[in-house]
Amino acid sequence: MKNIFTLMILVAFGIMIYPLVNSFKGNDKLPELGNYYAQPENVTKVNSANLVTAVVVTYRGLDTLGEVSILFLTAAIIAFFLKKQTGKHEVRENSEIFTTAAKVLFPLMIILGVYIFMNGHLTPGGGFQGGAVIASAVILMLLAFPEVPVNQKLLSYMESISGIVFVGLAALGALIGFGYLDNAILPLGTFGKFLSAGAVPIIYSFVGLKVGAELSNILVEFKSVQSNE
Amino acid sequence: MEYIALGTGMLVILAGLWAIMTRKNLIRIIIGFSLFDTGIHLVLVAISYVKGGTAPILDSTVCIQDAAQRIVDPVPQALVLTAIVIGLGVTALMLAFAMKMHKEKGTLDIRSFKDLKW
Amino acid sequence: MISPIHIITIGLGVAFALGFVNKKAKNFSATIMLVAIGLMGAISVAWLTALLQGAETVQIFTAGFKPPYSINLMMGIHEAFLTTLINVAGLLGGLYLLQSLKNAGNHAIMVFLVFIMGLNVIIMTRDAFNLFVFMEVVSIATAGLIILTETGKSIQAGFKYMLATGIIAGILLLGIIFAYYFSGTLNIDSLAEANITTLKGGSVAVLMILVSIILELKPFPANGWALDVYEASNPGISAMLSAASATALYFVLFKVLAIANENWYHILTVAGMLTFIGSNLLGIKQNKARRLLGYSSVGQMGLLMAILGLKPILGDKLEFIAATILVSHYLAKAGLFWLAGIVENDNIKNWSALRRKPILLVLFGTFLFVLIGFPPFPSFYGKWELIMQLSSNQHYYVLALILLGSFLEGIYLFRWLGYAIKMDFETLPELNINWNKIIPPVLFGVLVYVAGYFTSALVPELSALNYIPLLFIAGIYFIDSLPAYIKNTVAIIGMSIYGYQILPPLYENDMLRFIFAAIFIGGGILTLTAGYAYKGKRSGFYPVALLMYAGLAYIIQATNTLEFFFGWELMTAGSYFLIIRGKKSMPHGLSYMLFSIAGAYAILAGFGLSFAGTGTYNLSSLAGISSNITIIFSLLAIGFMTKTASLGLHIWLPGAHAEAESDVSPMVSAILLKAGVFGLLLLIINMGHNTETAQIGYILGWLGALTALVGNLAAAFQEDAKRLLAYSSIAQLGYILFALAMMSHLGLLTAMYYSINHFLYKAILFLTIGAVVMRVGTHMMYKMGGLIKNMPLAFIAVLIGIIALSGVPPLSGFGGKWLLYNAILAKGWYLQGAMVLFSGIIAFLYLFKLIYSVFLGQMKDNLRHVKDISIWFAIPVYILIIGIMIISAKPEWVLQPLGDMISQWYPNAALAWNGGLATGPYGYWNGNGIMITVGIMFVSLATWLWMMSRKAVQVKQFNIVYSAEAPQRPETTHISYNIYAGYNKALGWIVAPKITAFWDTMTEWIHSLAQYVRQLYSGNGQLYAIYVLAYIVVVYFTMIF
Amino acid sequence: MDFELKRLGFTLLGLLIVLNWGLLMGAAMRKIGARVGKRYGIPWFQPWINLVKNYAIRTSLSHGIMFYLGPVFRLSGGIGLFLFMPMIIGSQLWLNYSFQGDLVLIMYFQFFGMLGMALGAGEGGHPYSAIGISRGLSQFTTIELPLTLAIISIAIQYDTLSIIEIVQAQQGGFMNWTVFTNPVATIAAMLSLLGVLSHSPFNLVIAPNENPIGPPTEYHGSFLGVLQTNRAILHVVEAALFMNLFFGGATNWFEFFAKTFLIYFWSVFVGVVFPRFRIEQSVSWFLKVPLVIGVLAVILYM
Repeated sequence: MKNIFTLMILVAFGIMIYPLVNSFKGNDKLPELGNYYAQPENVTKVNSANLVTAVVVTYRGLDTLGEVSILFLTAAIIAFFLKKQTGKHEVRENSEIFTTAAKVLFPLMIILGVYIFMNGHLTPGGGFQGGAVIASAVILMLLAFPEVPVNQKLLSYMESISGIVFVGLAALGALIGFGYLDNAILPLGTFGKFLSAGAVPIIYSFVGLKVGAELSNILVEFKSVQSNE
Repeated sequence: MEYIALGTGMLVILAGLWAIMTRKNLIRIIIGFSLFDTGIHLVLVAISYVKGGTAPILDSTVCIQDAAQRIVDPVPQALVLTAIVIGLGVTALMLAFAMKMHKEKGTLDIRSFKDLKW
Repeated sequence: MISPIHIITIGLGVAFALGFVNKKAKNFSATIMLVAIGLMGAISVAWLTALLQGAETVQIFTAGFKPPYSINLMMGIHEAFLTTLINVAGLLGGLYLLQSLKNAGNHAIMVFLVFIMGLNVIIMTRDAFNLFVFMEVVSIATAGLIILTETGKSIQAGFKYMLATGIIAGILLLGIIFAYYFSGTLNIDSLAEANITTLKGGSVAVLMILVSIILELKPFPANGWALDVYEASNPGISAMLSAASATALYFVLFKVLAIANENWYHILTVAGMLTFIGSNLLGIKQNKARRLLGYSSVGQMGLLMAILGLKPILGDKLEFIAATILVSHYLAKAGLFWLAGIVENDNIKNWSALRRKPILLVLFGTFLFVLIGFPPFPSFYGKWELIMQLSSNQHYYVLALILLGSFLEGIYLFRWLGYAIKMDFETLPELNINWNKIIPPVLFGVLVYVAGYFTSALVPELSALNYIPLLFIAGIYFIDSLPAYIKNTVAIIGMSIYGYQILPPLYENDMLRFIFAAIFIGGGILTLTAGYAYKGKRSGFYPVALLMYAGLAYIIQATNTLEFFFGWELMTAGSYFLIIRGKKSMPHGLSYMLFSIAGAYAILAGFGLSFAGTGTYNLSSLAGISSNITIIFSLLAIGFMTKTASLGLHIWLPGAHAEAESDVSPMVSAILLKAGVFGLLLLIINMGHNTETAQIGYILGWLGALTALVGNLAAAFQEDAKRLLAYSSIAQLGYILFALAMMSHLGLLTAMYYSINHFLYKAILFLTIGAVVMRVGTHMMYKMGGLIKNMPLAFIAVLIGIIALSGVPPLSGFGGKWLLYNAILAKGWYLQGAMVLFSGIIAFLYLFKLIYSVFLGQMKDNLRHVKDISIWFAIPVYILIIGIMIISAKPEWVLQPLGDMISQWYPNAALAWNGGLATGPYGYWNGNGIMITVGIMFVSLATWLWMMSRKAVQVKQFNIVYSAEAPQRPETTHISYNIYAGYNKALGWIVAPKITAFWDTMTEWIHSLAQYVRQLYSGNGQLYAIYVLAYIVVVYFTMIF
Repeated sequence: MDFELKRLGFTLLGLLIVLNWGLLMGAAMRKIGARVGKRYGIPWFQPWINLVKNYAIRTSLSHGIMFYLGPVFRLSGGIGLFLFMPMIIGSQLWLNYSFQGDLVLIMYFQFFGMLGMALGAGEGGHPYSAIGISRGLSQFTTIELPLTLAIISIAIQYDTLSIIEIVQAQQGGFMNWTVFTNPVATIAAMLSLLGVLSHSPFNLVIAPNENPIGPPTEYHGSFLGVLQTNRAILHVVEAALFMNLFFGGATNWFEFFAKTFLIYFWSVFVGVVFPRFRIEQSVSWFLKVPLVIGVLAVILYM
């Protein structure tokens, strides 16, 4: 009975969103905003080959700051929420293949992650993606070597430093550039080269570090409360 | 192509909502929530598509001068990145809550968490 | 000037930097957090000051690009004001939460800081998606803060919160995406220009955006999750959510509303009103303090939402109205939640624990009065302006609903206040108060008065208001720890000075107001004199008593409706506290307050309609009303009649007057009730001159007559002396209503004369009986008896009082009867008149019962050694007796000027004076002559009988003719209990408590309704999610149909 | 001043006449009542004997100051009514002090004595006094209602509340009397009169059962004498009031005696025919028939 009621609501919701689908015609050309960002004179103002990165780090850099805050919050909340968990967790012995592979893969994954976020302004990827890859490396290690303690202090320092650098660079934009998060506080460099897009690669690198550290932290916290009871 | 993405996205949203509203297990509800989020991300991507466009990354294939004609909209792509991270954060928190709730009552049935009412 | 964007820099930077701080150095972290919030606050305050001094609104661009290409923030007057509010709340809230945050560790401190930062950004940002991101920041931070106290309940609440806000955020995101698709922009201002609501899909996108923001504001019934959060989280957090978050989200709605079309105003109004009424209704059934505050909070946000929806009609007044109500809610709700954290006990009945620290009780009362919208708080002005605008625009339904909702809110808030003031607190544990928990509520308590003062400065109609009395009251409050006699002296001196200042000019210019002012101030001084009889401190008595008198004085001096209403509400507040001071007064205080609020709302609505008709607040403009006369007159009359306790609206009075302290009863009976009379009189002299009001007058006449009959009959059947006098007051006010309703020269003269008389004799009787009660320790007359021997002073006072009341010549009451006869005959209201006169005769029953049962008959053994009444009661009583003697002997001294005064509005047709001889249209009367004749006769006869029986032997108490037996016990010999059994058998049906039963049934229904409706909130978080979705769907279908 | 003294003299003379006439009338009525009951009855001069005896009793007990003031109030009430009542129309000298107040004064001055008496008796401390008073007050409230209505009716009829003017309006033949011009009001008032004079069936207040009951229970000697004096005066004055209002007043003493006797006789006549009512019965009765008639009297003139 209650499900019928729920179904009715869902159907009604479907009817409600139908006009959205119905009036969707796709895009024949870039919308105004995207078009603006794609104009050559504007592209060179940011000088980032990856336009998505340009949007994420500069035009909509404030969103990214918020995004970083959300991850930061999540990590912080989970940290104080899941703390003080005692109780032994019995772990199964991992297979030799797994542990060896993990040892081999871990540095490679870290390097891949770093590569992804450092080249975020040139190639697909960026801070979040790179950070996620780093975190995957961490989870791999956590699964492979559950007994090995993780240096959470290091993670948290990394997190803090990256965060402060991000905010600092953003503020610097407002102080010496044309606005908060202005990437032109550093030389814009040559388009398409590694050293281009001003502060973007630096910001994105620190975002990557921060995301990596935070996600790892969350995972470590989750793991730490695993217990048998 | 974009129609399929949009339609799928909407259907995934509805599926997610159905799970949220009818499943009794906290974990399933959270999965429903994730589905709901994912559906929205799909819709975002669908909207960013420009017919015949390519990724908004300027390199040797897409040069800076004709970028405006050849790329898809970078804006929703930036938005979806943000949205994904937010979704991740919320999901992680919900899972943490679910863990604690399970610890408290030894069940994951949402109907047994009615200590607060009226 | 520091750019506002650095609020983010500071907030986030410090939050990130806290990661470096050693986990053990919690004090350091907490201090850093407070400093950071302080800096953020400093930025907003600096901007607020600059903007107030005329600086331009600034746009803050990011990334060096102009909007809509990049995200921009704005710092205008709204933003500066609201971020200031949020940062102040954040600073004090952080201070308040210091221990909890420190216990939870550095991470919690970071979360709190980011939470405050996020709220700032929500307010400043002009980008839709950025708004979404920071709303999510706040939402996640909130989820974290909810579980600051890691109880099972708070975790459940947190999960429900996340589930509901997760869905809401998803819908919001969908809306934003599609809004982007249809408009090509994410900037709110450009979105507004794009006007996508014209598209079918576009309107759905807008709906999704707006409805999710509405849902964030917790509309009824899709707000179960929010209530759980308010209930289960740390009160310090609830305070933040209710004050800071709600404020920010409200501004979001304000901001985003720009993208909507006209239809949305209706939706907002409906959703808001539904929430306001729904939550306040459910609040009535609630006994848990924090959840109750949650209901109230949600209700207030509903009201604010509705106000936003009324934007098209409120026009440029919207900001004033919304700001005042928002600020009031912000200060009061934060303060109340903070108090909830101090009390720690969640049962509202146990809030009497506040009495362990009286300052807390004062704060509590202040905050509740702020919520209800009493002066001098900002919400008062906001509500006033709102009602005025609504009625000018003929939005009567909304007006009525707002008043209804406010009334429902009043029910539970004042019940709660009653518990706090009256319930036993000895058994409750001591409060555990830290300095950091007490500072925030105290500061907000002070701020709310300051805010009230500054708000009133914005209202031109109040520019003439004299704040000195209010300051004087505040001064009295600060010397509350001194002994009562000092405060009494200060109060009397203060009132005398005030009277000396206002009375002479009134005497010159306005006799009508002079008479009432003389009753209020003169009566006030006399009744205060009795206060010397009290030992100790009498904590809290003087501020509230003076508050009532100040309100009365304001009413007298008011020249416009706002000033009048201001005074009216102050008077109500003061008298409420006076009444509830009595030992068993809790229920009576509540019913007094509820009738008063309802009456005040009727007055408010009436003034609103009159403003709509005349466009001015001027009191004299009432005379110029040409439309809606019937309804305006009725509303105002009903409002005033709640104070005069006319039949149907009287049930609060007997208990309130009877249970009040001995010197308070005369204040609230002899003096306070005259405020209603003054109101009615104003109404009649201004609006009485037309056929429509004459018809209402006819009804009022019958009502007055019935009130007199029922009041007197009920008085005759009372056993409690003060209750008897209270019913007598109801009846006397019935006469006055009857006389006023005649709307003729003689009628008004009668009413005025009765008012003066009633003041004199009811003050005498209540003071004397009150003093007797203080001596004998009971109200029950059958437990007294024979006290004439011990209390001759009291006996003489009561004797004179009852003769004056009964209308027996030669004392002043007879003048009233004579005027009444003439007025009735001149008006032609014979049958009603006969009923009034009949009631007057019934008065003899209770007057005899009163004086006989207390002073005559058989003395009780336990009262053989009581002393006469306190000299401090005797002094005012005998001064009043002199007054009675003067107007009995020289009625022309009073009646002639009164007649001249009334002639301004109702020309004198037939009453002529020749010395002491009055000649009316029907008869004649010489008060002076009668006094002399009766006096001479009485004295000669008394002397003659004295001569004959001077050798009479004084016999013992039981020496009576008693069937050859000697009665042994005074209890069995003193016939007093149910003395009018025969009369009761014949006429008791008239006073069967049908009206009380009616109101009881109404109460019962409201409670049952609330009980039924609140089962919506089953506690199942999933159901709440369903409600959220259903709400969206319902809004959508309402929109398209 | 000369006139004032003369008025005082005539007034006192009138008082004396009224007192003796009241005593005589009281005796006559007792006699009539006894004869109807097949008893012999008292001698006609018995009231004077009673008075003299009571005033002469030397022993005297007092319960207190109010006990002593009660009879004073009572007699002041009776004499006061006499003072404010015009006795003989046509002579300035027999109008007493009625220039100081009108019918309203008379109506309310009736309570002066009642109230004082009630208080005096109350101090006596006898439970039967209190019972009697409570009954008396209860009954009196309802008695007054038809009377009030009748007075309103005639006030409308004559457009005045002045007794003198009402009487003057009735001059010039008995057909001008209110009893003929306004019979309904007269009936209502005459029914009230039965209660005012406290004869059976409305005499529960002082009903002599096996024990004495009523306000005078504790009074004796000179106190009782005062009360008896008052009773004589009061009955005549009440009858005079009805005479003035409904039966054309009196232009000379003979007419006064005749009319007051007949009015008084009316209550005795009813009293010997009907048995005594209980208090709630009498209250209900007055609020039925006489009330309806009274309302009718007002409505007819509205």
